[in-house]
Amino acid sequence: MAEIVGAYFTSHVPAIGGAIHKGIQQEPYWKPFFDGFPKVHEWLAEVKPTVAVVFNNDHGLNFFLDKMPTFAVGAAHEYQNADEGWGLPLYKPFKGDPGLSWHIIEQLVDDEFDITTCQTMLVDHALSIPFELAWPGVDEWPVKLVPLHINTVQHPLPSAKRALAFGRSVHRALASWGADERIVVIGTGGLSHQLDGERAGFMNSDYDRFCMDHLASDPDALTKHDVHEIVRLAGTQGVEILNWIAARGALGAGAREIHRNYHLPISNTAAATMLLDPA
Amino acid sequence: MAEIVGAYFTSHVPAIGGAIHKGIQQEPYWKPFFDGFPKVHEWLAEVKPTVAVVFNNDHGLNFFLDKMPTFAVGAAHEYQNADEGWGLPLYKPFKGDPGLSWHIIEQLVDDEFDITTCQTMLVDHALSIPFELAWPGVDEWPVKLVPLHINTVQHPLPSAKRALAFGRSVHRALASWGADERIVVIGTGGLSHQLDGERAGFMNSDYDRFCMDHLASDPDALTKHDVHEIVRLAGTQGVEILNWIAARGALGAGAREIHRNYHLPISNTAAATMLLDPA
Amino acid sequence: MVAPPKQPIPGTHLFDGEAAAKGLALNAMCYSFNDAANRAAFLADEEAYCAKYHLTAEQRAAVAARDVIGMIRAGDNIYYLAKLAGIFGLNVQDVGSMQTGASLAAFNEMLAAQGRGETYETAHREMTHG
Amino acid sequence: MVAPPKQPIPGTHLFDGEAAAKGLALNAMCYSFNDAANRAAFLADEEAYCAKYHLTAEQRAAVAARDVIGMIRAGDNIYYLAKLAGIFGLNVQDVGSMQTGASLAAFNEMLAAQGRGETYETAHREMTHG
Ligand SMILES: [Fe+3]
Ligand SMILES: [Fe+3]
Repeated sequence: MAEIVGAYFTSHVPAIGGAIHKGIQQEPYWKPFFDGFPKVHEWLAEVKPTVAVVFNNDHGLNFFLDKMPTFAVGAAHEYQNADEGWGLPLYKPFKGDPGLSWHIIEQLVDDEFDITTCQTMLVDHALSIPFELAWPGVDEWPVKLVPLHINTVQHPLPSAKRALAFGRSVHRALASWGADERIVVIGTGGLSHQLDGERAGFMNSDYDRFCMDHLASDPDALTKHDVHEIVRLAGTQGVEILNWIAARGALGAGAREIHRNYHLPISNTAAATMLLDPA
Repeated sequence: MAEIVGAYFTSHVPAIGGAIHKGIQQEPYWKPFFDGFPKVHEWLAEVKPTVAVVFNNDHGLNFFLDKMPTFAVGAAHEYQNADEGWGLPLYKPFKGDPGLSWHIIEQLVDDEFDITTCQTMLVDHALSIPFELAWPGVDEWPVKLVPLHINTVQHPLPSAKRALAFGRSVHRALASWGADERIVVIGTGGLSHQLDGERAGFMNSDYDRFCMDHLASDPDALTKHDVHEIVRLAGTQGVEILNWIAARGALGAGAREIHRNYHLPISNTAAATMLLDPA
Repeated sequence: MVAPPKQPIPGTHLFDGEAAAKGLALNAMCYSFNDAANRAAFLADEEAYCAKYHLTAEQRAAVAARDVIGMIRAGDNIYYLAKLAGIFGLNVQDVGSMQTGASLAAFNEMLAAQGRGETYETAHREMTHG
Repeated sequence: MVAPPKQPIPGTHLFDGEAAAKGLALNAMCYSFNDAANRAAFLADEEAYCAKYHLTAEQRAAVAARDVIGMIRAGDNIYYLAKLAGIFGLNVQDVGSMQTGASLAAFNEMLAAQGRGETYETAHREMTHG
């Protein structure tokens, strides 16, 4: 049987990729953010995951408005990173785990989630940057990947309540997966930030702390705000907290916070990194 | 406020389009099927719909396995028919009703349906043939269109119970639509047929009659079979009954059967046409 | 927990995740046949066209042999397959005849028999055993 | 019945159905910029490239003027817009400065002030009124 070894959460701001590319992680602007990662590396070395189940959101690379899913599940043998329009260097390909993908898909449809399945799927910085932060400079990613996508682009978005239920359904699938794998759950994006509109530059550390304080112990607390309220509190792109909420659901009922780093600003974003153990 | 004027159901076998194209509706093979339509034309002339909300399934024209949604909702200004690979003549374009589409989308997401939204969408014979049967030879379709797609291609499919709930959520949207429209609900496809495998040619009039007998009075009876059981009873493509079940949900709680025609075979299919009034 | 696997349905190949994963290359090729230019390219050079889509050996052999059941076993979905069948000028009765091993006339008679009220089982038995 | 419309959030343009319907042409053009060849084609002949995507007059004017808020008002989504901004060499601080009407330095200072523990409201007030 598979074992869920824990959950890793991090912001995925594109500029982080730029900083890594330039090797300026120790410069004063970046150090407080990258200082959150030695602990992540230690933890990963200890829990030794073999598969990553990643909740993230596409930023206009794989999905367009012709077919914009609420929830999508990748079921590919391999996932490629691709140019997002900025001509940045591409990340290594990601090996898939189609068996686990289809097992999750069966569970989700059985639990009445109306997912879109993707036998081919490009992944963007929302996935590649958390991987590069977790396993910097490796020749090959040490985990297989099942990517799950949540619509944070076009309203109506799924509610936080629905996102948590989605994650909990994924948990049921992971808990019954027969393969001998060590599964790390990953949630990416956030925390508070707003890129568009006259309120661009908005961040809100009060709300961010509320989310981080309740993530392990009481994730249902994060579902008391509807999406409109989350936009008000977290910013238009701060709705990426939905990825964290779903990932928290996938970890299982109990959880214990073992690491937290929070620093702002990183680009226009309040950046955070957390680790949770199952409990 | 909008009014739901009733529901129209019909099979959508591609060969029907061929028969219309050749003008052979009165030949012995085709007459028993087309004899079901004068009553449909009378009824439409009487209830005068201005918008059609159509539950149907794509057959590999608009959706591929890279992004295969469970439920999709069109939100385009116009929908085009296109070559499905057989080089057949194309049908006229279909005018959309994006306002109603987005109203339905808001309701569905509010009711926790995880839909895929489509601002552009090609429609295939599952939509064009029921339109041509309803309004033969018109210069322009007399109704605007909101197309809804249900996955009947790739298992796991949504359950009949989920399809009925999906339709009922659409009903809530239609019942609260403020525009002065007359809405006809349409369900297409089926009834029993199987195109693939050594059981190709399978039909089952007992199950088809069970579905038709309960459609108006007790649609929940159709949800007692899981999808696997429906495949067994109706054939691999007979699962298109999901479109009928969802459309029945969208009509509203009460319904009265006012017309039924059933004839087999049409191509490999047990073909049926029904009209229901709201009750 | 997902319900335990269902009883197989005789003569029926569910297009599920396993089939979809297996059939992706062939389905992608068949999906391309919505475009008339691609149909022409296939007809002009079948070998090159199949190579472009990286069909598996099993898929290539089934296509070369016009073996419909072979394509289904190799993960093709009937809706995509129908577009390839269209290139060969085959309709769904032809495809039915090929899959059941019956002549086209016998397959059509099996359909017609169901239209006269026979069950599929009876009509199928008559088709198979004359 | 869907909940009644929410209170607007100041300075915030939700990318909802209305915006998505309005912005489709512009978003389609921006989505095309994932491809380097399309970025080059836009730079080589902006007028022709915009014409190919049938931008509305409002959208074309906003693009011509590099008016980010104008593009958002015309239905552009920030994630697609960011790809166009990339062509112009603008990062998200540049885009923030353009939308807030503050200088780039003042916008960056507003972000940094939040990093020092000021609320957005305070930092924003300082940015606006010096
Ligand atoms: Fe993001
Ligand atoms: Fe069909």
